[in-house]
Amino acid sequence: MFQSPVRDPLIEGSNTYKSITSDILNPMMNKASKYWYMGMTLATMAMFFGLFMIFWTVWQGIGTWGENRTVGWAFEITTFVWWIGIGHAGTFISAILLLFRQKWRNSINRSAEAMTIFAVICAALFPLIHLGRPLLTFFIFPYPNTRGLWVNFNSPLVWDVFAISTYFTISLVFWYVGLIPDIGTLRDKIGKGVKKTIYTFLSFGWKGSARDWHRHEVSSIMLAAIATPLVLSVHSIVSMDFASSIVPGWHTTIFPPYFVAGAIFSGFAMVQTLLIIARKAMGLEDFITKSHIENMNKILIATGSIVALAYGTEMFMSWYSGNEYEHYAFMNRATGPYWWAYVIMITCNVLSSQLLWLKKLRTSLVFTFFLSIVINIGMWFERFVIIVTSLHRDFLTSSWTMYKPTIVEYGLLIGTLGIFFTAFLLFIRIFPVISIAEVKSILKTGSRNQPKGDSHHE
Amino acid sequence: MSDTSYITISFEDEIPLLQAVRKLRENKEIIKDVLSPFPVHGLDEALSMKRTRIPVVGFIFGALGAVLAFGFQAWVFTVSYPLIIGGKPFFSVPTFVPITFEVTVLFAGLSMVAALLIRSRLKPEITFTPLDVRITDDRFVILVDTPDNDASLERVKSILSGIQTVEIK
Amino acid sequence: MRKYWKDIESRNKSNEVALIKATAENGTPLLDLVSDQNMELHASRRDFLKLCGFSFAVTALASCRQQISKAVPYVTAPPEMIPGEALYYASSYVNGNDYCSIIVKTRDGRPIKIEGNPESHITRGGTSARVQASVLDLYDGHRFTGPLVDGKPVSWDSIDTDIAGKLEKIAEEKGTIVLLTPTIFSPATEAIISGFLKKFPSSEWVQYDAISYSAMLEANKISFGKQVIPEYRFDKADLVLSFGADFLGTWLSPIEYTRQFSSRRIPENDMNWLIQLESNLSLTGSNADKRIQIKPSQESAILLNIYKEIVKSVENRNIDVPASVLDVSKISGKLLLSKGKSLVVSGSNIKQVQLLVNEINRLLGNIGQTILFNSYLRTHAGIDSDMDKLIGRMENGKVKGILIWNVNPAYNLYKNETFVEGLKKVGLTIGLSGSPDETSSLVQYICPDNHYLESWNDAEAKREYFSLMQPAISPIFNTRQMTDSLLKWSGSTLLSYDFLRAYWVENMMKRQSEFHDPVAFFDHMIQKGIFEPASAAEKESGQVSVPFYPAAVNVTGNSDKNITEIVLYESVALGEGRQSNNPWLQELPDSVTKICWDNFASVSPAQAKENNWTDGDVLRFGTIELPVHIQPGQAYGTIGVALGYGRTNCGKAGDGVGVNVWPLLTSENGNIVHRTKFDHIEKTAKIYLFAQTQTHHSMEGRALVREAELDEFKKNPAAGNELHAYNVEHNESLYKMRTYPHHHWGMAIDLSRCTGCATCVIACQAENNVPVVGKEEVHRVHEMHWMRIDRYFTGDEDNPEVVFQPVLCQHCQNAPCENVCPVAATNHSSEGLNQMIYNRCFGTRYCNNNCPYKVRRFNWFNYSAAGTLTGNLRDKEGMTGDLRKMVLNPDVTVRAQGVIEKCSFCIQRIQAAKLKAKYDNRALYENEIQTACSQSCPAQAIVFGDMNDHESELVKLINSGRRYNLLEELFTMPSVNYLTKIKNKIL
Amino acid sequence: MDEQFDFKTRYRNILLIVLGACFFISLGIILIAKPGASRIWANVLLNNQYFLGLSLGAGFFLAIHRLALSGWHTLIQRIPDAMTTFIPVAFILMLLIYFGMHHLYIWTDNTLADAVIEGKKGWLNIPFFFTRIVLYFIGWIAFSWLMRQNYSSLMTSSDIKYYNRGRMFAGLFLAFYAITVSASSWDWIMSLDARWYSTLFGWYVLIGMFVTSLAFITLMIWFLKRLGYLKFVRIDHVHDMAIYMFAFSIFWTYQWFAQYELIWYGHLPEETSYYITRVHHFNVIFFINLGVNFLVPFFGLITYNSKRNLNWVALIAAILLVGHWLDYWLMIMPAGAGEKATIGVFEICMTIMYACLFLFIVLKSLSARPLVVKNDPFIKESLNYES
Repeated sequence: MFQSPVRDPLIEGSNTYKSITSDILNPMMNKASKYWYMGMTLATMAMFFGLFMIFWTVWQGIGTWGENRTVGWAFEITTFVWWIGIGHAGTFISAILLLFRQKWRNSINRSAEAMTIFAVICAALFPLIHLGRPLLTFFIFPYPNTRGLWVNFNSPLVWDVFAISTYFTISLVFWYVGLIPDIGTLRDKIGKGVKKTIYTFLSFGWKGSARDWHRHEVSSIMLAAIATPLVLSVHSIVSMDFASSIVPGWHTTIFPPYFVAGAIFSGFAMVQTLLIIARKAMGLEDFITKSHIENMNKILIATGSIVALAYGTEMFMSWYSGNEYEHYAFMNRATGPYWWAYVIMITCNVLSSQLLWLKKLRTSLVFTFFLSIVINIGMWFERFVIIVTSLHRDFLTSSWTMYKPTIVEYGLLIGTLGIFFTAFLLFIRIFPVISIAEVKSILKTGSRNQPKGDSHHE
Repeated sequence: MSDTSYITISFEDEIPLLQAVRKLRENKEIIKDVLSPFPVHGLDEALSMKRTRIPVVGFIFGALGAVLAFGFQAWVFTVSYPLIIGGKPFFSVPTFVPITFEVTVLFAGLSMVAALLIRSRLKPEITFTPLDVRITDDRFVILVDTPDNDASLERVKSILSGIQTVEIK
Repeated sequence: MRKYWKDIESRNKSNEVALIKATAENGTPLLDLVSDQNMELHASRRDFLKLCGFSFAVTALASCRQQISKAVPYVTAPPEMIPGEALYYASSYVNGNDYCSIIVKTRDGRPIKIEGNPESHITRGGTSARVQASVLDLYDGHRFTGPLVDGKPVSWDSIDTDIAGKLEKIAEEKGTIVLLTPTIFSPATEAIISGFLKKFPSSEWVQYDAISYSAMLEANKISFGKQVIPEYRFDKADLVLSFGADFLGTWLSPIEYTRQFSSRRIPENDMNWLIQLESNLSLTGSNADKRIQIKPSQESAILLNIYKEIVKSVENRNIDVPASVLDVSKISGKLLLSKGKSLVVSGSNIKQVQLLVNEINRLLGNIGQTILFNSYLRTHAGIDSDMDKLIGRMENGKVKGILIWNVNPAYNLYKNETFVEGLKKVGLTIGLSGSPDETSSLVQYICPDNHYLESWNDAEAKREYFSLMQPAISPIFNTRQMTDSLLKWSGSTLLSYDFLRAYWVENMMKRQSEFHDPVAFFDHMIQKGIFEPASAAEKESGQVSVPFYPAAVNVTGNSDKNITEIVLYESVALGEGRQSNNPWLQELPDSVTKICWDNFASVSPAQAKENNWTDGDVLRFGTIELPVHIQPGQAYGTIGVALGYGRTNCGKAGDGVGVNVWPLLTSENGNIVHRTKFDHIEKTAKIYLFAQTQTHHSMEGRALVREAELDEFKKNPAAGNELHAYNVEHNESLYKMRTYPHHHWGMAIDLSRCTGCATCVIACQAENNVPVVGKEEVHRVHEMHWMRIDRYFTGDEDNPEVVFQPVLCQHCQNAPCENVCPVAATNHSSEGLNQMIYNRCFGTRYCNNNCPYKVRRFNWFNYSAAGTLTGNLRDKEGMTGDLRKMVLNPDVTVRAQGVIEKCSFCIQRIQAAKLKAKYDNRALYENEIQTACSQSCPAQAIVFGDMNDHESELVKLINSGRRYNLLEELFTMPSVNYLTKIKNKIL
Repeated sequence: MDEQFDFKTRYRNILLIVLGACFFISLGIILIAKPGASRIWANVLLNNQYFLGLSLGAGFFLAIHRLALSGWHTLIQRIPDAMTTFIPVAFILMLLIYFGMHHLYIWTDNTLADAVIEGKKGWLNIPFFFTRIVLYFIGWIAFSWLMRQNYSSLMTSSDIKYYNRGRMFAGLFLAFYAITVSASSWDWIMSLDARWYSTLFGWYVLIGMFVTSLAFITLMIWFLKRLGYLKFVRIDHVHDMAIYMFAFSIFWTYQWFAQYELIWYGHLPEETSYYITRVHHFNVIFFINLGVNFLVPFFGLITYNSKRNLNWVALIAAILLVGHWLDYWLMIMPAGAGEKATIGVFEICMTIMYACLFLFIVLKSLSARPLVVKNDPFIKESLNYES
């Protein structure tokens, strides 16, 4: 359908259906570069370091962390929320942008969804290992038992379990359904051998019939339609892990939408980080164009500004409320012993993202890459500030204390990064990072060498 | 492909494909199926395809999920094992909402995907022999359902004369 | 039927069975639990066996020897033991100079808890942290397990013959034999000792108190002709003026005084006034209405000036005295206003000071009113100079033999080196103490004494106030009561029990008319535990010797800045260090500093700023190095250091904790004074980390502890508590609130009465099996106490006021913790209790985050050996050792690693009482249920009860205008209520 | 292509007559029935907020579509464009509140000794209150004016630079709007319950506002098409409006729930006070509000076909307009008019009065220029738009 010439092209260079296929399937067809192997080694090393720390925590107890009487959650939940947040961009891109018919999403949604899945896996680790008795995790599920016990449906943590598992399942299914036609392509492109059999198996016998395409499209749209509120709900529920408490600095009604915005903010930052590397390393400049990066930067400004607005609102309300605990909690954030964390948070999230108003920076890959990392650091600190500074000085001054992380906690963060990148590196070698079919579907309308569209409505 | 009971018409591009489809249907040819590497825009209308009822399935199962989830929570808290928790009422609706919502979405989502796979007969298979390996790359194919004889082949050819096809057989 | 061992474990078990069978003669029901045929019937018992392991057998053995059946259980009759049901024995706690009349709770033959004996008119059911913790000393694996000669185990017979022979020999040679003990205030023991002295004419008896009051004794001899310490009646004094006497913490008889004092801290009745002049911020000082910081050297000058004023007005006689730094007119004015109803005390061990104090009291007519001599205190009789003399004679070889019992001069004598030297010159050295210490490691013969819970004895802490000590368990180890040894060596055939019984029948029976049959009498006495013949209330003569003018009082009130005065004090928990190997006491945070597992140099903020010392900097005084703790309220130019630390041979927990500062003590004309001077203190480069449980000391203007002054309170009972009304008005609920129709357990804590002595903390720990985590863990803010005393400083940093607030689980009706637990491991009972189901908890710690009171405790590591995983036990203090484990309360679950725990309002006691009431088919009596904390409190500041019982004391307190809830604006509706602290400002 | 709406005198007269009638009825009620000052002023405030919200929401609609380079809405953008012309009128109406301050806001009462309210004096005091009002309106009027000017220049010239400049204005409007709508809702509505606070409140109002505007735009499309205008607007455009109403009604519910649930859960008196009044005394309206603004659009617009039926969509839109009026009512009346607040003839008349005024101004400015901005670079996309 018709695209206004005002828009930037979604596909650069002169591409044909054939060239798209071969370009995108390139990594699956050829040997990996030495950079890939280097990356893989690093990632797996980090992963095993983390796995050891997990073992150590489970065996020795949570005491190996810096948490204490007063600060019951710190590093681990910070990292948990951080990962979950990152895991939101994927579905946002696939679902919400699909609903809003943002065609430019078509070449980035695949990798974003993959990222979502890996991020959620990393995140899900933490609620598990932060338990005092991780071997009893199954208590969280409402399974019938001889004592007739169920779980406490009043607890946000139970909502969390439902939310995250649902989110993971739906994202996975969504991602895979999208993959099927491309796996089909892969199946038909690849030579004989085990690989072929595997891809055949995974392709579910896709043949590209018009009816299948119709159902495929409709169900994708519908999945998008339900995934959209799902994204909102998941991080809202995560935010309620804090907001439904009565801890000053945690209990505030703005948390659900504010956390969602923050999640998308950090998620997009992570997508930027990955894609800017990927397009260079895998030579996909044609499909992941500057304007893709710019569009995502615009979303970064938007969400970044929402987050900033939320910071401001919270600050103002802490004063306006006339509640001494609220007021102190926020004063303590900015001026207390953890002021530095607050400064990092403000600089990285609010100030840096506002720079994107300048088109020059918005379209600079180097800057964007740098910024995306800064933002992810900032968002990690946002959660740290929220969690630690609120807990370490709450109601009874007698219980006030400080929190200091231990090597074990750092290890867990590094470990999940390892898991994440290991998974992502494997993914780009096994599946097409860009949805071939969807890119083809916008070749006509979205690329420079645009033939006359048949506008059959006139 | 001589044993096939239908004629296959292949194209390089979707525009002639659409023209061909319209033409064939004007001429009352029965189009068995159209195969393409990506969803061709406007093909649904051209084939005047009925809109799938997958969303309905999703709605029904979603509703089911909602009822189950809410019902279960309410039953647990009021009938099965009521516990005094934080002085809150046993039947505390606001706290039932999140889980109800999640289960609804889960049911709806999975049911729709299941429906898709079943209706389109998509399932893991060890072997698959495509009509033409290029269909998943850059080849568009129309399958016309006719007795396989030269007469009908000629008829189709004549219908599609002037439309840029790759091959008709 | 023949049994085959399956594995080592079952083999051991059958050993236990065998062992216990061996003592089956008296066939106590206990045996059924473990005999094979009943194993199945008593599955739970069998598990309990597993828990305790082999040593259970030992203890079980001990607990059912024949001897115990002579002990008569308190109240519960008939006396045989019912498995799984507690037995209570009345007894007395005597440790050095500490005394308390107690009731011992035993389960299955194991003493597991000490309660105060309400019958006693001295302690009146109160206890102290030390008393509460003493039960743990019983299970101290470091105790002597049997007689030793030169460190080698021998049999009692051989050691007896050996020693007896040697003693005879010395006696023949007219050589001196010295019996060195602390003050002995047990009539029976005194009799036994005199018997021993008779047997060996050349022998003599020296009483040595590490913390002595000899100056006071001597002064009283001069002033009143009686070398005794009078009975002080703080409850009769409207005005108490105390010079560094920490009578609520450590001075003389703190339990008694706390009870007396707090009985005058009820603003509804007439309150007393307490003025404290001191250098260290002591427990008493922190409860004072007016606290004035002075250097020790200024004390005498101030006293003289007060004396001057009083003489002027009483005898209108002018005397000139050196000027004092302090204007005393107000104080003396107040004193004169409350003649005969005031009390002046001083903690000083300088004779002249005590003379002055006596004189002031005399002039104020307090003698016979607040200071009584008939029922004088017998717990402190040691005279320091005696010890000096003894050492002298030891050094020049006069002393041939020495028997040392329960004193540790090699550690806590200020010139311990000389003592050790002297000891080398003594031929026969016999140690009678129950557990190794710095002294007993130097002697040749060790004849270990029983723990007091294993002993028969009596005590007369105050004249005519007798109490009995009976064993609640017979000796766990092969030890023998010290009096048994003495009897044996003095050729008597009697055992202490027989002697004691005979003694009482002979001396006590005639002093009562109720019983005429000796057996009935003695049984009754043991049941009651105390005997206070009517003559105690005999009229007070108040006769005083000639008035005198205290001439030579040295007043070296130096104001030299460089000279810093070191003030050495006893810590409330550890005192002179007798119980240093008690992990409970070591981990008990000091009420004022909140530091545990250490002593330190507490310096005033001003001085710290001057020398830029910060918390943890290590200072060097001569040879001793101590870390700095900046203590608001420490008098400028003084440094406070606690005695009783730096033990080197007391056991795993206590060795090497803190620094030994006894050598800093000095002697001033024969009396050991607890102070010294340093003109040069240097700061080392070292930094030291404290285990401190509270690091923020201000309330930041939050209405946590609500205070008012007495006059305000008189005008308006809700003074200082205005917020309460506001909150009650605004606390509206969005949904229907729950009600608890049957019982609704609640508590009231009167902040005016609470002195912050922290007895409740240990009581709770003992009752509820609260683990000990050790210094490192406390430093990492991982302490586990269910009950804590929050301490806040108000006012200015240099001279702050102090408020204490005991905080435990508030059992909120709208408990934030319950909402957020994903597995409903914490929820509410139908009786309004906030319950914690340990085996359902999997440790998300969300409840703790959401608890505004931060009273929940998480098992960060495997502290209790109850975890599922193995090889990860964190038990530095050996609390999970087989013997230490004996102290566990079987009614309370031992919590596993990774589980949250917290105060349960002693639900095990609630259930037990309800069950009993049900058996007797009656309603609960009022105050039938006591939580560990409320029962132990010597100040009676904590009241537990049923909020639905409108007659109850609790409800009366709740209805008072002083009542408020902690953080009530959060609408958590706690079941724990606080009553505002009312201070009586006068100056 | 360049069709123009003709604001016939007949319509003008109808509107003016109804307006007048309602005015006199309300006046009569005030004089005879004496509803009480606080109720009168609360009504003024309610309608100010409601109709100002309509026009601000319209501005928001334009701004986001501009920024997102959206094409489909190009054909209908004149409607929201016209709606923004009401803002200056709303300014004057809002200044009227000055005379009702003491009847509405308890914090204006200096005699009452309440520590919490005392603490807010720095923000809640009449001079600063009106300074803020002026600032808000200056911004809103200025930016919406700029956007409107930009359209008219797009009418005349096809130079793309105008379009891009328009995007800049949109950005400015959006930024200013996001902050000021929150702030103004704290000032005008939240401070009615002077002790109460909720950080989400501003965003909650913002979304409600947007849904209202969407509904009104939809209704206008229906209205204009019935009069035979907007020939090029096809069902696909309606479909998108329907999706919008559907989606944002759900989003509104989400915010409603987030605020209610967290306050219900935390159960802190200072927060629950707001809901206690509403749940305990205005129970019925409380749940009707939720039903009308969530259940109706949710089930009414969930199916594919229901979204593609203009009349049906218009009906839902109408219901939503009422629904969000109720929502504002719940926010304002219980605090403004006290516990005896009701919905009587007076309320209805006042609202109709405002409605006529609003319509009059909107239609007038709609008739001022062609209904289609023909030089909009996206016009072609919008013409060919299919959802």
